[in-house]
Amino acid sequence: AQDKVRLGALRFTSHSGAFVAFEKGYFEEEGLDVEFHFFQAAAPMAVAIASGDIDYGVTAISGGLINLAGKGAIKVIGGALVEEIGVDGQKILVSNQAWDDGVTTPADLAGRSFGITQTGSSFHYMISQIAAQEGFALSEVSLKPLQKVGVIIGALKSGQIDGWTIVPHIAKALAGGGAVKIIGNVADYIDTYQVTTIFTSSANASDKRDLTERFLRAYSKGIADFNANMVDRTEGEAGLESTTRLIHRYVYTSRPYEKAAPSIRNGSMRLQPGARLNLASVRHQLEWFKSEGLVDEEITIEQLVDTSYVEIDD
Amino acid sequence: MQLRIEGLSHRYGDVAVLDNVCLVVDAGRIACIVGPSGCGKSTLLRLVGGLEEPGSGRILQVGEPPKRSLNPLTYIFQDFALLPWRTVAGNVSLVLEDHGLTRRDREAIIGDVLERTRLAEFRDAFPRQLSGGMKQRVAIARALAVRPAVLLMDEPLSALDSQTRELMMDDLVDLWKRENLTGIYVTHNLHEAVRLGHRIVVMSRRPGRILETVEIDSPVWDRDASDPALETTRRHLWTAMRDEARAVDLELTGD
Amino acid sequence: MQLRIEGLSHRYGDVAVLDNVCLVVDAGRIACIVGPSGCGKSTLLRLVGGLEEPGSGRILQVGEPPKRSLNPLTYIFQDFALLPWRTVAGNVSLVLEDHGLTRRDREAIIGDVLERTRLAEFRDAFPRQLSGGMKQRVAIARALAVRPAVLLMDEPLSALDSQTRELMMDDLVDLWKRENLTGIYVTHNLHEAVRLGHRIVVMSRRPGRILETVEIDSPVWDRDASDPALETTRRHLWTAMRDEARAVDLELTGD
Amino acid sequence: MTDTREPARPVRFRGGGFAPRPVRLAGPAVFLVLVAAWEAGARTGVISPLVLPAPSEAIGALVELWVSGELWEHLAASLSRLLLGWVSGTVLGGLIGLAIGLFSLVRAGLAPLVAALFPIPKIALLPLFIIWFGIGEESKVALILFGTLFPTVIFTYGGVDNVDRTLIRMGQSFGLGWFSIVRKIILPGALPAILSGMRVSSAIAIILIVAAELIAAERGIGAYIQIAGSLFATDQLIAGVALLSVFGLTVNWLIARAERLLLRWRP
Amino acid sequence: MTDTREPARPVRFRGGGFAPRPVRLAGPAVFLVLVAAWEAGARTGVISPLVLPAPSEAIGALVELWVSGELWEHLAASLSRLLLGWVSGTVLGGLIGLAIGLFSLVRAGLAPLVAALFPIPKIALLPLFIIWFGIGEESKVALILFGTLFPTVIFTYGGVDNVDRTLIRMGQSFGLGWFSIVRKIILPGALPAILSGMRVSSAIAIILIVAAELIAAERGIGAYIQIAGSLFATDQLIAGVALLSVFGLTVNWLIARAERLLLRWRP
Ligand SMILES: Nc1ncnc2c1ncn2[C@@H]1O[C@H](COP(=O)(O)OP(=O)(O)OP(=O)(O)O)[C@@H](O)[C@H]1O
Ligand SMILES: Nc1ncnc2c1ncn2[C@@H]1O[C@H](COP(=O)(O)OP(=O)(O)OP(=O)(O)O)[C@@H](O)[C@H]1O
Ligand SMILES: [Mg+2]
Ligand SMILES: [Mg+2]
Repeated sequence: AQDKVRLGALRFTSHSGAFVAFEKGYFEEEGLDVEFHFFQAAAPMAVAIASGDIDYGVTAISGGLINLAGKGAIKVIGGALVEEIGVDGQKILVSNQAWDDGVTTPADLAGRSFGITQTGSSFHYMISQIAAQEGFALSEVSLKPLQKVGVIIGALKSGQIDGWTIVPHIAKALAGGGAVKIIGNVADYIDTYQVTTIFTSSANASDKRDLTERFLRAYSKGIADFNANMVDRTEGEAGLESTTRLIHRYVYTSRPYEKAAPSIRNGSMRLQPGARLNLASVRHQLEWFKSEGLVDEEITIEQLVDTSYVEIDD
Repeated sequence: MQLRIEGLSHRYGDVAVLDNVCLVVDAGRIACIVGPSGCGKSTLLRLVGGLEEPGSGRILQVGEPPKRSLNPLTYIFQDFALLPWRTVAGNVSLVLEDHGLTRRDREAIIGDVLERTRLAEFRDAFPRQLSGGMKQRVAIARALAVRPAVLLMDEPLSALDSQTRELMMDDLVDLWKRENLTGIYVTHNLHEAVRLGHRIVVMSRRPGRILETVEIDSPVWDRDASDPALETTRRHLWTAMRDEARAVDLELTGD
Repeated sequence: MQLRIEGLSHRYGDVAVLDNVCLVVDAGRIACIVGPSGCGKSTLLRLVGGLEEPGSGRILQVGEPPKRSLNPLTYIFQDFALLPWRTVAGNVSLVLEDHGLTRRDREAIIGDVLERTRLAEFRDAFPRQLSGGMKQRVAIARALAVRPAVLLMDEPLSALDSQTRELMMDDLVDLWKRENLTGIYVTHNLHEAVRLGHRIVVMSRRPGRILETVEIDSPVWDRDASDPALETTRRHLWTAMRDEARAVDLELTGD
Repeated sequence: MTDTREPARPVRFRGGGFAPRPVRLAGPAVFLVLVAAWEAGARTGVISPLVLPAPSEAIGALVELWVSGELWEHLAASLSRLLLGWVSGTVLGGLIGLAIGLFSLVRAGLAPLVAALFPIPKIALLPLFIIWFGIGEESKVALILFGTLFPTVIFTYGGVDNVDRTLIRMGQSFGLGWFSIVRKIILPGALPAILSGMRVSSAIAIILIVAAELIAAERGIGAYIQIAGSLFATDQLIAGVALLSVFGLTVNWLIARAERLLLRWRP
Repeated sequence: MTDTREPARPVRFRGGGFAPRPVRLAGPAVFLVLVAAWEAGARTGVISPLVLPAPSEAIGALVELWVSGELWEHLAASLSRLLLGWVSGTVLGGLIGLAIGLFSLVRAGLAPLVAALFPIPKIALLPLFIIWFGIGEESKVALILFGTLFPTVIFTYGGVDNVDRTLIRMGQSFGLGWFSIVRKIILPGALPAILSGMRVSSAIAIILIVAAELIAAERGIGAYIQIAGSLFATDQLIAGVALLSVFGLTVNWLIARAERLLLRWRP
C-alpha cells in the first residue's frame, strides 16, 4: 500500500518542484500517496507542521520557523530555492519618487524607508545584509512591515516607501511598466543565499527516516525536471509549454492559461538540485536572527537542521 | 378660540372609525364626549389635536389664541405618555424648554403645577416609582404648565380616587373661569360630564357618529351636584347611552 | 378560599407604603378598597397576589381552591399588561397554555371570554390597534379565562364607558354568584364599591393604614343602585375619604 | 353661533413622521449611481487604476471566475463554513446571552469573561487556532463561531435586560412556568434587539471568512480574495469583495423579511 | 370569623427574579479559577507549551516589556489610534444611524449600502487602504473608523426604530421642535440599544487594532502581537492579547458605569 503524505504548499512557482513530482508520478513511484494542503501564507504552514496536521513543507527561513525548531517541533531537512552570484535573482527596487530624489544605488538607501512583509522575514534579512555591506546601520533604514507582497507593491508604486527587494519576474514586470526602478541585485550582497528550505516535524525527521528519504528522492526528481524544462530549457519549447501547463494547474489558476503562462515562466528560478542545503547560509541567517533578538539565544544550528538527509554545502 | 369640526370621517385600514362628525365648540366652553368603548373618541381627539390627518372633513380653529399660551392646543393622553427617563419635574420641564423661558420662570411654573396636582413631594421620582393615579396627575400637571387655550382631555381623571378627582375637577372649573379655556373632554363618567360640560355629545358605536347633543347653559362654577336639572340630564344621557350599548350587545350576541 | 392579611407593612427604599394592614376576606365575599391616590392600594394587591414579598406581616390563604380553577389567585393589572406581540386571542391563550388543555378546550374558553367582554370581533387585533377600554376588557377576559378562585382587581373598570362598565359589573356579580368567587377590588368609584363589595375598606394616605371598614351584608345580586341604605353607606364613605384627602391637602399646602 | 369675522384656519397637522416608509428603488438607485460614477471616474482617469480598478474590470474578473467554473466551488466552500459557524455561534451565543440575562450568578461570572474574551483578535490567534483545531474545516468554522459568539451574547442579554418587567410580573401572576415566561415573554420582547444584533453578527461572520480561509483553504471567496490581495490583482480583489457584499445584502434582506414578519406587532 | 379547621398557608411568592443583581467577586473568581487551572495544566504538562504557554510565562513576557519601557510606548500608540478611530466611528455611525432611523429616503438609500459595505473585510482591503490613506496614522485610524462605523449605524437605527411612538406623538402634541423631539425623546429612548451596541463596537475596535497595526506600525500592542505571532513567541502573543483584554474590560466597565448612570430610570 501507498504511504500517505500530507504536503503543505503555497501557490507559487517556487513550489513547482513538488507539483512536477506529483504530476509526473515521481511520488507514486516511491510509494507515496501525496495530498497537497495549500496555504495562503508561510507562517501557518510552519505551525501546521508543528501541530502534525501536515508532514512536509517548503518555505523561507523565518523567525517563526526557527522558534518552532527551538521548541523541538520542526526540522529543516533540505534546501530548495537558492541565490548565487551570476544567476538572475532578487532585485533591489526603488520607487520613482525615490529615484527622482537621488536614490540610484543601494548605498543611497541609508535614511530611506524600506518595505518588508514582517519583522524577521527574508526581506528583513536582505536589507540588513545590504546595509551591512554598504556600511550603514540597519537602524538608519526605516522598515515598514506591510504583511503582503501586494501591499508593498501598492505602497512602492504610490511612493509611500522608497525601497524593496523582490524576485526578478515581479521586479521586471514592475520596472517594465515604468512604475519602479531597479537599482541592484540582492545576490551581490549575500554570497549564496539559501532562500527556501524543505522542512518537516522533528518526529518525522527522527522516526520516519525511510519515508522522508523517499519523499526527498521524489522531490529531487521533480526539481531536476523543473530545472531542465523551465530554467535550462533543455527540452525546448515543447517541454517548456507542457511543464508550464502542468504548473498552471496549481499556480495562477484563476487566470486563463494565456495570461498565466508569462508569469509562470518569468517566475521560474533554479531550485537546488538534489535538494542540497547551503548550511553556511542557514547558519548565517540563524546568527542574524539571534543578533536581532528575534529568536531565542539558545537555539543551535543542530536544533534547526537535520543534516543527515541531503548533501550539505558548508 | 373656537373649534369647528366639519364632516369629519376617518378610517384605519378597513375599519371605519368616525363617520361625518360635525361639532362646534365655542371659545370658553367645554364639550364633553361620551360613548361606548372603542367608538372613536380618542381618535377624534387625536384628529383635533393635529396628531393625525383626517380621512375627510376638516377641523378649524377660529380666532387667535391668547399671547401667553405656550401651546394653544394641548392634549392629555389616555395612557399618560410620560418619558420614563425623566423625573416628574423633568417631564413637566420638557414641554417648557422650547419656549425660551428663563430657568427661574420654568422652575416657578413647575413648582406651581406640581403643587396644584399635589405632586410637589414627588418632583424627583421617576415614573416607574409612581402609582397609576400619580402618573395621571403628572400628565395633567404637564398640560397645565403650557397654559393651553384649548384643552383636549382623554379621560383625564379616570385613574384618580374620587376625592382627588373632585379636587382636580374644582381645579379644572377654576381654570375655565380664570383662563376662559375651551375644551373637549372625553369621559365615561356622566356625573363628570354634566358637572363640567356646556355641551354633551353622545357618540354612537363604531363607526362613531354623533347621536345626540345636550346643552347645559348654567356656568360650570355655579353648578351643584345635587341640582335636579342636572340629574335629569344625566338620566337622559344614561338612557341614550344604554340604548346604544344594548344595540352593540344585541348585534354581538345576535350572530 | 379565605384570605387573611395579618400585620402587613411594606416599604420601597425610604418610602413606607403600607403600615400594619390587617384584613380578612371570607370565601365568596368581596372586599373593596378605596383610598387616596398613591396610598398603596396597588402595592397591597401585588403583595396579596404573591408578586412582591412583604416587608413584614403575612398573607394566608385558608382552604383549598376548587379543582377546576386554573389560577386560583388571579390579578387584573391597572395598566393592562398585554403582550404587544400577541393578538387579543393570543393574549388570552397565553394564560391557558401551561395547563395541559386541549386546543379545542382552549379555543372554547377563549371564544367564551371574548364574547363575554364583547371583543369577539377583535380576536385577531394587536393591542396597538385597540382603544383604552378595549385593552382593559382584554385584561378582564384574560383573568376570567383561568377561572380564578380569588380575583384581585386593580381598578378593572376605570377605562370603560359607564354602560360597558354596568354590563361588566353585572358580569362580575354573575361570576360571584356562579363561582363563589372571593375578591379584592380596588376602585375609586364609591358607587362601584357599594354595588360590588361585602366589606369596604377605606385606607389612609401613605403610609396606607386601614381607617375604617364598612360591612354590607345583602347579597350583591340583590342590590339595587337606588337602595337608600347603600346610598347612606356611600355618603358615609365619601365623608371618611374627604376628610382624609383634606388632611393630605392641608399637609401639602401647609409647608 | 359662529363668529365669522374672526379668522378661521385649519388645525395644523403636527403628528406623523418618525416612521420611515419604504421608498422603492432608492437603494438600487444609489448603487447604480455610485457604480456608474466609479466607472466613469476610472474611464476618464480621474480614479487611477492603482487607486481602484474600474467596476467593469472587476466584472471581467467575475466572469472569468464564472467561466472557469471555480465560482461555484468558492461560493459553496465559503457558504458552508459561514452557515455552520454563524448558526452555531448564534445559537450558542443566544443561549449564553439568555443565561446572563436571566441568572445573577451567570451574569456576574460570565459577563466580565465575555468582555475580556470578545476583544481578543481572532486573527492574532491564528497560529494557536491551527494547533487547537487543525487545518481542516474545524479551525475555519471555529474562527467564525468565536467571532460571532461574543457579539451575540452581548446583544441577547442587552435585549433581555430591556424587556418590560410588568409583562414578566403579569406572566408570574398567572402562574406561567419559568420556561413559558422565557419563551413567550422574554424572547419575543428581546427579539427586536436580537434581530438587530444578527445583522451585525452576520456581517462579522462574512468578514471573518477571509481570516478563516487564511488557514490552508484551497477554495472559498476568502481564499480567492487573499490570493488576489497578495498578488495586488485589484480587479479580482474587488470582484471577491463584491461577492461578500452580495452575501451581506442577502442576509440583510432575509433579516428584514424576518423583522417584517416577526415584529409586525410594533406600532 | 376564621374557620380554623381549614388549612391555612401563606400565599406563595411567585414574583421576583428576572432582575439580575450584582454578585460581588464572582467575576474575579471565575478569572482566578480559569488562570489557576491553566497554570496547573501547563506545569503538569497536561497543556503542552506548544498548545498554550503557561500564564506565568506570559506574565514574564509582560514584565520584560515593562522593564524595557516599551510597554508604555505600545500602549500609548494603540490607545491613541483606538480612541481616535472608535470615537469618530461612533459619532459618524451614530449620526448616519440616526438619519436612517429618521428619514425614509435616507433609509431607503443608505440602509442597503450599509448592509453591502459592512461585510467587506477591512483586512482584505489593506492594499487599497494604503493607497487611499497612506501608511501613516491615517490608514490605521481609518481602518478602525470603518470597522466601527457600520455596526454603530445598525445599532443606532435599530434603537431608533424601537422608541415608543406614543412618546413622540406626545412631544409633537406639545409643539416640541423637531430637534427637541430627537434630542429629548428619540435619543434617550434609543440609548439602551446604543450603549449595548457600544460594547460591541468597542470590542471590534480593539480587535481591529491588530489589523490596523499590520500596516507599517513599529509601536502598538497590535504590532507587538503581530511580531510575536510571526515569530511564534506564544508567551508574548498571550501577553499582548491579555493587554487587549484589559482594554476590553476597562471599556466594558466604563459602559456599565454609564448604563448605571444614564439608565437608572429603568425598572
Ligand atoms: N417601584 C417603586 N419604587 C419606589 N416607590 C414606589 C414603587 N412603586 C410604588 N411606589 C410608591 O408607593 C406608593 C404607593 O403606590 P401604589 O401604586 O400602591 O398606589 P395606589 O394606592 O395604587 O395609587 P393609585 O390609586 O394612584 O393607583 C406611591 O407613593 C409610589 O410612589
Ligand atoms: N392604530 C390603529 N390601527 C387600527 N385600528 C385602530 C388603531 N387605533 C384605534 N383603532 C380602532 O379604532 C377604534 C376607535 O378607537 P379609539 O381609541 O378612538 O376608541 P375610544 O372611543 O377612545 O375607546 P375607549 O373609550 O375604549 O378609549 C377602535 O375600534 C380601535 O380598534
Ligand atoms: Mg380612548
Ligand atoms: Mg394603583
